[in-house]
Amino acid sequence: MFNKVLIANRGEIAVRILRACRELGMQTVAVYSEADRHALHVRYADEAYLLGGAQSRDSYLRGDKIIEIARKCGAGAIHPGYGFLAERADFAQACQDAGLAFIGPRPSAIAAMGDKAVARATVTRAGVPVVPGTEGEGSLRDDELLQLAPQIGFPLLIKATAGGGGKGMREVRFLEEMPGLLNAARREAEASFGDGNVYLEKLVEGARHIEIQILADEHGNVVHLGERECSLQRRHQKLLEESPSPFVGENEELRQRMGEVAVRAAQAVHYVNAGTIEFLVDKDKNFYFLEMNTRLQVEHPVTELVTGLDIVKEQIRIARGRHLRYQQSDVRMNGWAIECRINAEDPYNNFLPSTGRISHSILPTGPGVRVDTGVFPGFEISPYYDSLISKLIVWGETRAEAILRMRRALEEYKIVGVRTNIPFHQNLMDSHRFMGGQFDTRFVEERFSMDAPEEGRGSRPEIAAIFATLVAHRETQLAAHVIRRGERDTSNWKWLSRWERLQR
Amino acid sequence: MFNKVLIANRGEIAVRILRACRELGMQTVAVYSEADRHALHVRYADEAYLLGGAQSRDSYLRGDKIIEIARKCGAGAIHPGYGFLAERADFAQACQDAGLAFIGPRPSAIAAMGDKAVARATVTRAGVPVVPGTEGEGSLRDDELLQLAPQIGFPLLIKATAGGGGKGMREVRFLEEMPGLLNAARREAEASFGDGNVYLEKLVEGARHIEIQILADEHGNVVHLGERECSLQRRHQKLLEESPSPFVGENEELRQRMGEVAVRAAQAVHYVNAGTIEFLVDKDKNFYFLEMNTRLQVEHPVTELVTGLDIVKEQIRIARGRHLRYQQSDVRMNGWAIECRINAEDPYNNFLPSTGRISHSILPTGPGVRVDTGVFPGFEISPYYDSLISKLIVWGETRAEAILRMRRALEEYKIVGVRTNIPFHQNLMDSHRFMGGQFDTRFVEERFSMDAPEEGRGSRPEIAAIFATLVAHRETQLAAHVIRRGERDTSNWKWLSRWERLQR
Amino acid sequence: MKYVTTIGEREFLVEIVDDNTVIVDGVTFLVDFDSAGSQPVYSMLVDGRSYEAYVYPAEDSLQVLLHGTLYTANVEDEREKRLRASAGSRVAERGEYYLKAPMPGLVVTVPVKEGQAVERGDVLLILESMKMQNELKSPRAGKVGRVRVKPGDSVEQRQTLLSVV
Amino acid sequence: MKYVTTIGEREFLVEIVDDNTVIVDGVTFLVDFDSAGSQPVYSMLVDGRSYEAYVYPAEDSLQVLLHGTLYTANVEDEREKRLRASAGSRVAERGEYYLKAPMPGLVVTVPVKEGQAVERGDVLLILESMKMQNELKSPRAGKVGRVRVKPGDSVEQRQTLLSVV
Repeated sequence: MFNKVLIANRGEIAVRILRACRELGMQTVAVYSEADRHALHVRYADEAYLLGGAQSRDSYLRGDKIIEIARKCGAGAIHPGYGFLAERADFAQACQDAGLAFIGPRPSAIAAMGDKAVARATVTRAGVPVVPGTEGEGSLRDDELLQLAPQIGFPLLIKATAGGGGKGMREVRFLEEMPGLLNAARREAEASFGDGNVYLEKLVEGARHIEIQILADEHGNVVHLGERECSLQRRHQKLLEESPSPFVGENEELRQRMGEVAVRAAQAVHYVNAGTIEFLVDKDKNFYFLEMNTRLQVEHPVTELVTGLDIVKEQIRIARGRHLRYQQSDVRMNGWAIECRINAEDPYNNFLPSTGRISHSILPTGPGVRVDTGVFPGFEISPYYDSLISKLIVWGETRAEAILRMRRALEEYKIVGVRTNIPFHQNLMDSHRFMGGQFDTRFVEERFSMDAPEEGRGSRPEIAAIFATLVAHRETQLAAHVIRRGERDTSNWKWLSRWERLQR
Repeated sequence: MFNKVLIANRGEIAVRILRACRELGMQTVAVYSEADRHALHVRYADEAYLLGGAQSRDSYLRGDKIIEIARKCGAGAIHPGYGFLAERADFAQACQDAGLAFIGPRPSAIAAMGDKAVARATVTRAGVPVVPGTEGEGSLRDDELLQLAPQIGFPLLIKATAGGGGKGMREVRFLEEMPGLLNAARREAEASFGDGNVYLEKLVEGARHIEIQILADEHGNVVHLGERECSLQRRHQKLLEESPSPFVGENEELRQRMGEVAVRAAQAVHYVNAGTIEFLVDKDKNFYFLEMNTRLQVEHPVTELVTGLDIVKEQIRIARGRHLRYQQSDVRMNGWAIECRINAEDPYNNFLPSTGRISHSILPTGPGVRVDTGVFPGFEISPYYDSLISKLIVWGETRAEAILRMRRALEEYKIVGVRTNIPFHQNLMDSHRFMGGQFDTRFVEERFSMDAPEEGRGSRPEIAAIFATLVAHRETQLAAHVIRRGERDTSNWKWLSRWERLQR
Repeated sequence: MKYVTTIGEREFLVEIVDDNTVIVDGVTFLVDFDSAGSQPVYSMLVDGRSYEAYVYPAEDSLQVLLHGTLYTANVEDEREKRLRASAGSRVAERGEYYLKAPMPGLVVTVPVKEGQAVERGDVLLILESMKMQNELKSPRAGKVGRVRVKPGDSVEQRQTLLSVV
Repeated sequence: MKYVTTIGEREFLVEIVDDNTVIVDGVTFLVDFDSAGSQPVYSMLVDGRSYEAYVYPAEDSLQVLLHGTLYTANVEDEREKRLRASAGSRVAERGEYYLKAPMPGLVVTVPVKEGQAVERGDVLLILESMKMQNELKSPRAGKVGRVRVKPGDSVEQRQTLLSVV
């Protein structure tokens, strides 16, 4: 039985997993790239080993090196987190071959679900409904895909076979733009997952993205932990998740039906460990299997807060061969949880990523607030990895309480050094459609704007004018002061004190 | 019905109350002293008004000014927090006279319970057992107290009649030292509460300090929210609290019996709002009423984490005249919570308070961790107020999980700029007696040492030696570098760059 | 000291009387203004109301991020304002616009050519950074000037990529 | 560079070979040492093990706070150590001890008088700060020298209060 775990990841999820290991009394091993020497996961781990250069392909994607380190330092298990090597069946297999426990599903399940086309075929056989798309072989050539596209119908989606998280995904409105978009999607998929294969899928309009978390042990027990609402996305990147879904709401029958279908999908590939079945749900509450994420999800905390379970600890227990501690009837959802993904990107400038050193930060704290992060004041947000700075998660007795709590937490959260999407979330929390639970996967892109706050939000231009004028006034005064001294070289204050000494 | 609340306090508790108000959609008003212009409670409130100088008597104890501000700005209620004016019946009365809701009990209940001697007499009549002490009139003179002391027996405690939190408390071992200690206790009581009256109480040896949280509405409903274990104290200051108590543990019958007695004590004074009944519990599980705190306690969060209730929100609902939303049978304790009080004091130097500017901080975050704090990087810890920087609170499914989680949270928590008692808590978490739940109110002072870590804790002198040597080496190198240049005036780096420019 | 501060269509006449007094359009406010621990975060009490904002310097303006709303403010002192007024209308959107890399990254595509006419909002360049493909758009209509980079180039933050004339 | 570093009763011979190599008592360690964002917090990897510590300068020593344990370390370079050894035994606890205020506060009592003999641990002065009465104790036996403050005095941090000869 393993007692030392290597975490093959970085950022907030590496810290999250480290904490779970530590709280189970396990030794922890971090791996890091040259850009991450000062990252929290390196600082918090018991051991830390350098993988290589900042680029993922030189570090966090180097499965061979990671396995070598695990063997050398005596780690008995590897937790892959999400992204990087998390859904690579070959890596899971290599771990197994090296005698290391892979904290995740068996390689065969990753392979079956990882190839989205195979996944769809498999779950269809198990009686799970799927969205129309290019089933069968996953590695179709561009000419084949272009031929199949009109049969599926437009609009459709190009999706990365190995992918997830919106990477390598493109929306196609008509055939003519498809070759260029195929190119772009394959390039992004290659860069993100080392696999440029893509497939096509019908775009269900007005759809909601709702997913079911499942846990499965090695002894054939599978439970689901209810749903997560993930419809708030931009460019197919999730921005905000909640549990329960306001769309499922009090409809316990729908929740259980989706849960049962999810369990069936997991069983179809003899799934073990934590996983997520993503569904598209249309206005009439028909739901379609979208894909299975055979790993821990970014948004797992919302499920933790409403079920009271620690999913990462459950993952480790399962990997140690334990039986699930819960039957389906023991799983109860209590209250409401919302997660905002805080990204280093500027919502006022086309959501462009923002890099730089975090010079100052005030975290929201207090009752019902959880922050999962890998950054701290002094940490450099580099362009090498994704822009997720932290996850701000709140719990409330009701959805209304959770929203009010999220509002105050967002207002409290201060990050200086990079621009963040906190104002985006603040606007979202004030949006009447969000409050009413009236949104689909296109809401953010098509019906939400940062420029026109809805009525009811206090617009305060005169206060902003005072702020701006006082800041400008201060700078003018300071500049005038310095120019009067006739000196601008070297630091002003240093120079002034030196100048004053000379006058004595 | 009020919709704007003035918070007559500072620090973490002012922030805590502000958050509750904001999450209930209420307007918030902060008051502050000249030392607190940049405090979080001023920054987070909707409105903020200056009270006066840094000394409490010029600011946070100025009930008259606070009421005037509340009237002027249209606040309908005042929340007093803990300390300062929280247990002053005259202040509660003045609020009432000014037409302001006082978020706390009625003045009569504060008066009855606030004078510890009257309190003891009252609860005795209600059939609640009390510790032997000077009952009846609270304002005895020194000569009277000296006369009564031998009847109670030594060791005994001098306690402030108006007090709480260990302020104005002294332990007396024999009669001869009593006059001096009376003097000191009265002086401290006067400084802390503006009231120098004291009383005597038998010191129950080997006792545990266990308290029951109650909630009472204006309609006669009273529920208790289980117990808190508060035996870990130093100089009668609580340092760590947990809920449930490991001493009560699985003994549901004892818990319910203490709860019922607490409810009876509250009913004896027609108590309304949140309050706490403190008990001393001896080895044989006999329990004695110690005092009632007629206010929110510092340690209320541990009860919140195990019951899922938000005590401050309940206080506000009660003050708005609502019925309690829960009956006794609805209150369930789930899991285990521990709170460590993080104080600005040096555990390696006689716990002396430490003042200074917090230049850097990393908060522990992630699952099951809550931090309640009023400080942030850039904030100055001044000598004017108490040394509580923050409360670190964790929840776990079991006590063992909570301890492991607290350990990792303490290790993660970094505060630069002042010394803190974090190492004290780390040592406590590693102590076998703490882990085994084997401690009483004297444990910290008599059987715990920072100097002799228990076996099992990894002592790492060679690692410490490498750290020290590398830091010393760096400094030597830097100093040598500068001296070689023959210049020490002005900033080294500024100077060097200037020097280099001149050489070109 | 008197300033004219413009936010959107609105002009505010702001007079700074002393450290604690500001007159806005004839109304006097009691203010207490200070950096809140770390620039660019500022705390301000205005007649008792507590506000906190980020104030970022931008080209020729200040961006004020207040309670989740971004205001772009132009602050001019009264004298400047009068000078400018006498010199004619507001400065036209003229001159060359230089598209600079907002972050380090890899040039993926340059979908425009030198001399090509572009509209406001047209994509000028796609830059890969933080595992995302980021579209850099033209802030105004014009003609593409010199293109200084090509697909595959690594670029530094603030490096000039191309211009719009 | 060779140093002799003393912690409690133990002496470590620490040789700093280069930025990544340290030899302690003849055993070579691969180290990666750096400030962790903010002094005095340092991060160090030693043969892959990750440590974090506060290193505070104190009088003639460094205090290393590592995993909840405080180590007081004396670092001398080898040459200094040899010089000191040839000069005789360790420096005796001699000379005047100045009691300085560890924080700003109010003097409550001075329970000792000038010339009075005191033992190690005796209370020299009670200082009120942060609503607590703090006892300042003598670090060693001796006689009380000049007392520079009296009850009721407000004192600044580091102000000298009295001395023990």
